[in-house]
Amino acid sequence: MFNKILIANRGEIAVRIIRACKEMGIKSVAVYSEADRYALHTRLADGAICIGPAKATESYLNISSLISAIEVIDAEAVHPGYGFLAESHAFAEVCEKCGIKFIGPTSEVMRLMGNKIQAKKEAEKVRIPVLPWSNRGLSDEKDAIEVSKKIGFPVLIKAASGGGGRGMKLVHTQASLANAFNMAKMESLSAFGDGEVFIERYCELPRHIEIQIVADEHGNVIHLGERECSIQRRHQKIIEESPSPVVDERLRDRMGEAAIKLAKAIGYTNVGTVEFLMDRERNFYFMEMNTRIQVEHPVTEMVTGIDLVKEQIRIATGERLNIRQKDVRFKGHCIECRVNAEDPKTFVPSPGRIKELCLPGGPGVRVDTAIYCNYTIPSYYDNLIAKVIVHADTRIDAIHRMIRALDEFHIEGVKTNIPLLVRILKDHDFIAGNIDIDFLSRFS
Amino acid sequence: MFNKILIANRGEIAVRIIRACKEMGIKSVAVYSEADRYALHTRLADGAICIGPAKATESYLNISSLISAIEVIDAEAVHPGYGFLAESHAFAEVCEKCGIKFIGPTSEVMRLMGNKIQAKKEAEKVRIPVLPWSNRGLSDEKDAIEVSKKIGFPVLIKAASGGGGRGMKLVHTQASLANAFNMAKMESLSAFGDGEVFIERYCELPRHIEIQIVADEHGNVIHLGERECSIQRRHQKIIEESPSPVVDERLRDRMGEAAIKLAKAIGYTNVGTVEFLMDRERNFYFMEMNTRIQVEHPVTEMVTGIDLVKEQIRIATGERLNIRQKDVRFKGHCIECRVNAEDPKTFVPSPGRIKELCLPGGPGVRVDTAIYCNYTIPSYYDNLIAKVIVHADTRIDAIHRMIRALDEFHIEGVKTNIPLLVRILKDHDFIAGNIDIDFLSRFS
Amino acid sequence: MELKYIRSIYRFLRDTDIEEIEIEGKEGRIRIKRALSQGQVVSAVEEKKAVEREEEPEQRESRGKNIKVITSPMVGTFYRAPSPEAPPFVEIGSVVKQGQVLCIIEAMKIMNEVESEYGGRVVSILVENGQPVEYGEPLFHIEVGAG
Amino acid sequence: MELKYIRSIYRFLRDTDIEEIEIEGKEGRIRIKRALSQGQVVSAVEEKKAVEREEEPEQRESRGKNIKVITSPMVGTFYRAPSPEAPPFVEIGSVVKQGQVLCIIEAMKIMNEVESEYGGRVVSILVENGQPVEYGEPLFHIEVGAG
Repeated sequence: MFNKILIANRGEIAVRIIRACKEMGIKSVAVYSEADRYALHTRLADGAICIGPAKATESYLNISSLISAIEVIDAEAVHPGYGFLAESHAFAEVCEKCGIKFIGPTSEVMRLMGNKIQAKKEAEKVRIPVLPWSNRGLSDEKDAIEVSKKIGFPVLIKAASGGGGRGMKLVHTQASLANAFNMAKMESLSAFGDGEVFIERYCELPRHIEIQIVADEHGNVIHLGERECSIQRRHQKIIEESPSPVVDERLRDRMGEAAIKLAKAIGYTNVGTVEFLMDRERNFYFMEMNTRIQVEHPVTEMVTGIDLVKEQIRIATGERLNIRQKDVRFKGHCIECRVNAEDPKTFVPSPGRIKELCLPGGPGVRVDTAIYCNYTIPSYYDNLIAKVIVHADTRIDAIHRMIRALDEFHIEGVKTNIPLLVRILKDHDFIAGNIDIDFLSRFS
Repeated sequence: MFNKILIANRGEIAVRIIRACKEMGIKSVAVYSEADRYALHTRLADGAICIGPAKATESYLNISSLISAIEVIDAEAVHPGYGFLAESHAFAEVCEKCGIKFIGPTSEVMRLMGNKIQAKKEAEKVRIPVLPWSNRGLSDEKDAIEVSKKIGFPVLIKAASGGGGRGMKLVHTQASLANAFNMAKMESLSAFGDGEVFIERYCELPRHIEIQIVADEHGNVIHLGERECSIQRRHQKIIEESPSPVVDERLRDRMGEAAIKLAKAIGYTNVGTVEFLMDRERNFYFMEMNTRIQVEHPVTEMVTGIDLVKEQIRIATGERLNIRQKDVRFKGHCIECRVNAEDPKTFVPSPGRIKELCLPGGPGVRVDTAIYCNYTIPSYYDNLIAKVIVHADTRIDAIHRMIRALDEFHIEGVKTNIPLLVRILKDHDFIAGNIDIDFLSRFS
Repeated sequence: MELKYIRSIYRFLRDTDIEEIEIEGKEGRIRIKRALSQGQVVSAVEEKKAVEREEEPEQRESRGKNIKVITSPMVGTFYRAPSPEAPPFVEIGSVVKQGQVLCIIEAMKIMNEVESEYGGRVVSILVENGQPVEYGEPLFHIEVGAG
Repeated sequence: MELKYIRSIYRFLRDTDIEEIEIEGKEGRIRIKRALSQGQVVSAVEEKKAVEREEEPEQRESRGKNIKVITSPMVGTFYRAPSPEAPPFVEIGSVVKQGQVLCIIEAMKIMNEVESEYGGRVVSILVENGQPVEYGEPLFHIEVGAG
């Protein structure tokens, strides 16, 4: 087991990792920017080291600062969390070269899955369904028009290095294709430093359903079921749950097997998520793979009883999985709501000092957060301030419990999206499980 | 189902009951004394009504105030919580007469079990083991000496209406018996208005192990396993856990069956706890029955997945149990620590304003509390300020998780017993499960 | 500015609850900020409640004149008359003696008479007939000595 | 404004609960802010850290004279000399020019020279040779213009 781990992140996920380390008897060292001197992760870790100024590019995204910090504090491993450098194969590669264990898959696998075109090709190789697509990166408009005609409109233009909806364009007619194609290329180049795009068929009103996998370094891979993450705002998930209202045991097995097949084919190690789109006929199509812990990982932890962050650390030390697929049990229903510091109507971020705080508690409620009363939320980073996670026997019980928990969540000094979350939870379609990724854009 | 419930209590248990009501769609009305105007239970309930001044005898213990409150707010039922009037058969009887549903057993059963002599007799009737005892209340010293000789020293003198160790005396020799007997009678009279005492054999270094039972109003009774509550200070439990390190499935079944037998014999309804002493050979002896929800009920909730407060309410509406004994599953290990506002060395209560507060969170941690940052803990009531409850796969994992959680519990403005709790959790004997009710008195 | 002067200001401050003071000189400007009791550093919710419950205009006004508040000694139902047919014990403007019955609070089917602690004139009745009242809830304002 | 005057004000403040003071002079303006018990909105942890990290005596003192602090531009290991055998770049009392190398911070096997932003005299060296430093950590005090 590791003696000391550096946590290359901040906020609730850094706190989450510190908690796992403490319970495992591993020393944790936090890194912080000058803006995070009084942040909870800085306070809770066994040690903390300032790595740069507030701006993320000069601190949490600064690879040489992080490596240097790891070296001076003499940590054996680094946990990247999610966001920041969590999917940077460059960072993982530097760690590998410096003899630091990066808690995640290899840099090679990260590079492969980081490119959506490569990832789709890998999925096709093992016959996982994908939406009809261009099968390659597209160089010019003509090429794009030819391909789109074959696929059939509407089509979606996507960035090869994409994520978070940037560089993505929906095109309904041939007339608007050329324009959209060039815009997507430009956006993609400026966002990811890579202008490569591809085209795939647009799926109407799909659900976003993902499979959690866990793979050790000895070739054992299991899946921990699905998470339904269709409630999104501009490609940012805000409510996640497990099980999905539309996935039964058989479908779960099929999706899980597909995810495992892909993971095995590419030599995946550590935890990861295979994302699928699902159409109204419950056909699922591989979308991409996230090579890190997800924001919504607690949803899976609550229904399976498996601590994913501890699994990550154990796997990284070379341990074998001690759970077999047939031992995985799914119990009850779990929902997670992401509480953001933002105006619930305009979605303008709302950083500032928290003057009053009362977090929800009691049975079946878990809160993962890095805020506290009198803490000032800095304006430099993400506006996720807390994840409220509830577990109950059934989906409707979980919904009632979540409404109760959000009702208790009392915060003064910053605005949050809690009123929006509560309205969604009370919505007739949401309660009936009639959701898709455009649910929120229709929601008034 | 009830439309509206009045909660005749304060603090964390009132909050706990409000949470259950909210999740069940029942309106909850809090009562508060003038000292509790800004208390969390007052804030969280759907309604709140002031019932008197700070002093408990004039507010939370004032039966006519409570009944009047129930009448004016038009509640159908009252939940007494624990403490205050929770075991007052007089209050339950007034409720019955006024047509208010008291959420608990009948006043008759409460009266019966409230008298330790009667309770022991009931247990003997159904052949549940009890320690050798006087078999009746004792009138004078001579009587006491005769009985003690038969039982054999050391003996314990106990109050018939006792609780919390008051009126209890340990006597090693005949010489000191008369004196102790008279003191016990006096103490007992002043504490409970009833001077009746009895004598039983003293059990050396026993464990306190109790069985949770759930009984509907149609004669169905199940048990939900045991709680080990041996870590006590002056008969006040401070750490509880389930399962007990010494109770295996067979012993659990036997103890559970004994508890069910007693409950059925006396016509018990709603949730209740049968307390046993266990000697070093793992023989168990009936001690008494608590006719209410216990402080430590979350321990059972976490290992069984059953919400005891919701069960209480459902049973009170006349519903049948929807769980059968064979469906009860025990999963993992749960520990509860009671965090008290007191000096960890002198145990002097430490009320006051909470200036800084950061409660533990994350996976497997539940906090039941009524405190918040900037809240002033009044000096009139109990000094229990939070229950930290953790669940994990094994006992040792639960201990590590609890240490981690208490380490995160940051509070400024009042002193707490957290340092003592952490020392106990790290104690070699505690970790080995070598505990008994005198553990803490030996602990330096 | 002499230290002596600052010292003298501070000596004055020490025995007060003044948290912040600004002085400007030449007879212009002064700003004093007091730290009021801990109860006032309370949450917005508390403040809101405090406003709702305690800062009612009638009460605030009552501080000016010699006006006393009669509060409910118990939880119950407020009745202005001994029976539905009978006239109310008092009306606004009634002059009452100390010990005179002002109303009835019914609790557990028992009628509890509430007597005036003061002699004076009833200037306001704060609760409607037949309404529930909580412990300590203001019922009447009496202008002491008036009438 | 003479240091002596500031010192006297500071000595006076030390024994009070004054948290903030503003003085303007020519007999105008004074502002005093006291730290009353519940006014301590800052967490104890923050205060502790603030004391530990920022209120070091050297630094506090440095405010009086024209003393500047050189901080570490990166995380790494602090070296006073270019190699173990070589003499240190500077010692206490050394007079340095702007742009002169003061030390090396090793990060990822790369030796990064830290240059003085000021000309003056080295009055203190705050880190031991070979010790890890974090971003922004004070390394040297330079008395500007001195020497």
